[in-house]
Amino acid sequence: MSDNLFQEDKVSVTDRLAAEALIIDVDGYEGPLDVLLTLSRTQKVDLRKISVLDLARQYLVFVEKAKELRLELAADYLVMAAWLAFLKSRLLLPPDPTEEGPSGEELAAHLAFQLERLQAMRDVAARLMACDRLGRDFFARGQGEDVTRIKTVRYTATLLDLMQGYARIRTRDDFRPFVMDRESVFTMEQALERMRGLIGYGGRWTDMASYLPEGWDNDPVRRRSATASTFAASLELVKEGHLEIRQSEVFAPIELRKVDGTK
Amino acid sequence: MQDPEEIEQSLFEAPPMAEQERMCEAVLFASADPVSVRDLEARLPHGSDVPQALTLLQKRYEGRGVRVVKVGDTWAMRTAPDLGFLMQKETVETRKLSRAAIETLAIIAYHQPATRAEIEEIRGVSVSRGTIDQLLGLEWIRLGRRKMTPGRPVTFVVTPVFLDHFGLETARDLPGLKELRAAGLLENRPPPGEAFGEDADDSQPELFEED
Amino acid sequence: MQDPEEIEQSLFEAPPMAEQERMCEAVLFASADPVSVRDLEARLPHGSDVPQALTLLQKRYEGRGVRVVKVGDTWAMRTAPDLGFLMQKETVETRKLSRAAIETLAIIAYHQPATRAEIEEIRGVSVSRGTIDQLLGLEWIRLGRRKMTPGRPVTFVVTPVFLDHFGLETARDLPGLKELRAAGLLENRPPPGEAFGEDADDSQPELFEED
Repeated sequence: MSDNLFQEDKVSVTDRLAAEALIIDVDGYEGPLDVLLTLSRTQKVDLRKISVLDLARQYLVFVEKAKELRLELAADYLVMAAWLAFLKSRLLLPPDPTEEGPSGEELAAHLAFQLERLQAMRDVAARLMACDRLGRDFFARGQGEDVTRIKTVRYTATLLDLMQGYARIRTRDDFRPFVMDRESVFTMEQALERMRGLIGYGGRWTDMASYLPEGWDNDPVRRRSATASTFAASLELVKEGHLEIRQSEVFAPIELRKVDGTK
Repeated sequence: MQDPEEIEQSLFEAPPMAEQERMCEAVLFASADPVSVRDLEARLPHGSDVPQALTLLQKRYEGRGVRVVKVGDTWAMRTAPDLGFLMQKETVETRKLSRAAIETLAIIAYHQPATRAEIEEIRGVSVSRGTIDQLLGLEWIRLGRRKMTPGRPVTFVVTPVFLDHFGLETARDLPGLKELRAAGLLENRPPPGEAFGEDADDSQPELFEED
Repeated sequence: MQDPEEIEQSLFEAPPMAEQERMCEAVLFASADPVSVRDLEARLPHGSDVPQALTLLQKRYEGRGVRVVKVGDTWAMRTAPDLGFLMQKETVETRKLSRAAIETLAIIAYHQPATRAEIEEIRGVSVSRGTIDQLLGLEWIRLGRRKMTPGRPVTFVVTPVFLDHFGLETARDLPGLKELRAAGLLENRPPPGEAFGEDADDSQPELFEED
């Protein structure tokens, strides 16, 4: 690896081997944290005493190797790689007192905590699944009671039925062909057409707001759209030499005037 | 009973009689059908004396709320006949609620108080009288306050019985559509860029957000 | 225990304790699902002391092939776990849960009430479609109270069906819970330097709330 970008890391053969072993089955991992946890096992120490710096290095080797092998890595693997590279630099460089934010040690400690917690949850999950379980290790009464005296029908439904039922109704309408809802959009073409018709009467400086179409000024959404398109249409008319436009100061009303003696 | 000495001596000794008895007890309890002696012998460790274990077990349950009875060539456990009256509630048949009823119930739960017209508008079909009656009968919904709109229509709300059945503390704990979608509970996804039922009205304004 | 003399004197006397005990026995025996104390009280004659009857009954079944167990607020009869090997015929093949589903279940059980964001934070991946769905379908989890944090996210908690399935009396009996808590691994520790929005304040006190 002469073109190794990470020259400062003397990447060990074991790291390479570990990374390659991991890469063979990228799909088998449930995300970057899972990969980190697996990598951390190669350090063979208590998770609380793990070297996060080593771990970051191992992970970066993993990502780099995966790229070399042109394996598809999900975006979150790359995000984690970027973050670990950042963490690594924080851990290696002396702390900069002017720099804001948590120290490298704090970040490393949190990562170690996350790994330890994930491992702990996996351990208890396994213990939970190994519990004596109904229908496997212990059993409920197997026989239906033979006394049939009163037969009442009890209707039942689960929460899942309820939520799925609701979702079903509320998403039924979502499958119409895709169209933009345009009722609240006043297009520039519409504005231009309207302005051309009105501009003949604009001999004096007039607030642009007065050119807005009727019924488009009370709803904020419609007002925005109409204002934007009317402004754009005005600029177009200025370019064509039909209009003059001015604004006395920032946020002041924009005023329009017809250009006399149209060419 | 076998001589304990003898049991000790055999290579695969049968468990003690008390243990055999509790084995029979567990099998009889868990089996869906009465169990034959031969079947018990096949399940229990080799060398077990099933008839004797059953006799002891039967004796142990004498006068209890449960009895060990012989049914033809098979054995079973039954509740004592004199306590049958306690079991009256036991014989309930459960049936799934119809789709119409579930949807109606869901709309009431999510939109309460909801009028019949509102339910019909959301479902897109009319709500049959029987559906409402069934939900009222189950005590999952009840009448709420009348709406202060023309005609003052009655409204429906869900009941504590409903919350209890569905394991909810309040109807507000039901996930909204966004959450349902996020949890993967929606069977379908809307086309990209398309607004979703509930959020349809606020997606456009977000494009031109007021500040 | 009530004095028998006293019982004799009252107008609608409750049956003797031994009789109450066998009544509880019969009802628990007949019912495959756990039965609540309230339900037992509704079935037994007025004036019965169900909790005491259950305690006596539980003692009576100690060491037998069948046990009387407490599941949350309910009671049930179950075969002794050490005899599971006899019951191959009764074993129901349950669909294998995926690793994601098992871990999600464990996180909900140990961190409950747990939001989706918390599950994702701990596992480091998003909760896949169908996982929550599957656990809800098994009725091992249900919706808890919404969190009093921005966005008021829905939460998940485990159910009595979960407790019954795993043979736990309460969620406090989860294996390894104490060790995890002592090691600080159930804390919601914010990433350093980040204002912890979602759940810094109230997650611990809510853990394993009594209902």
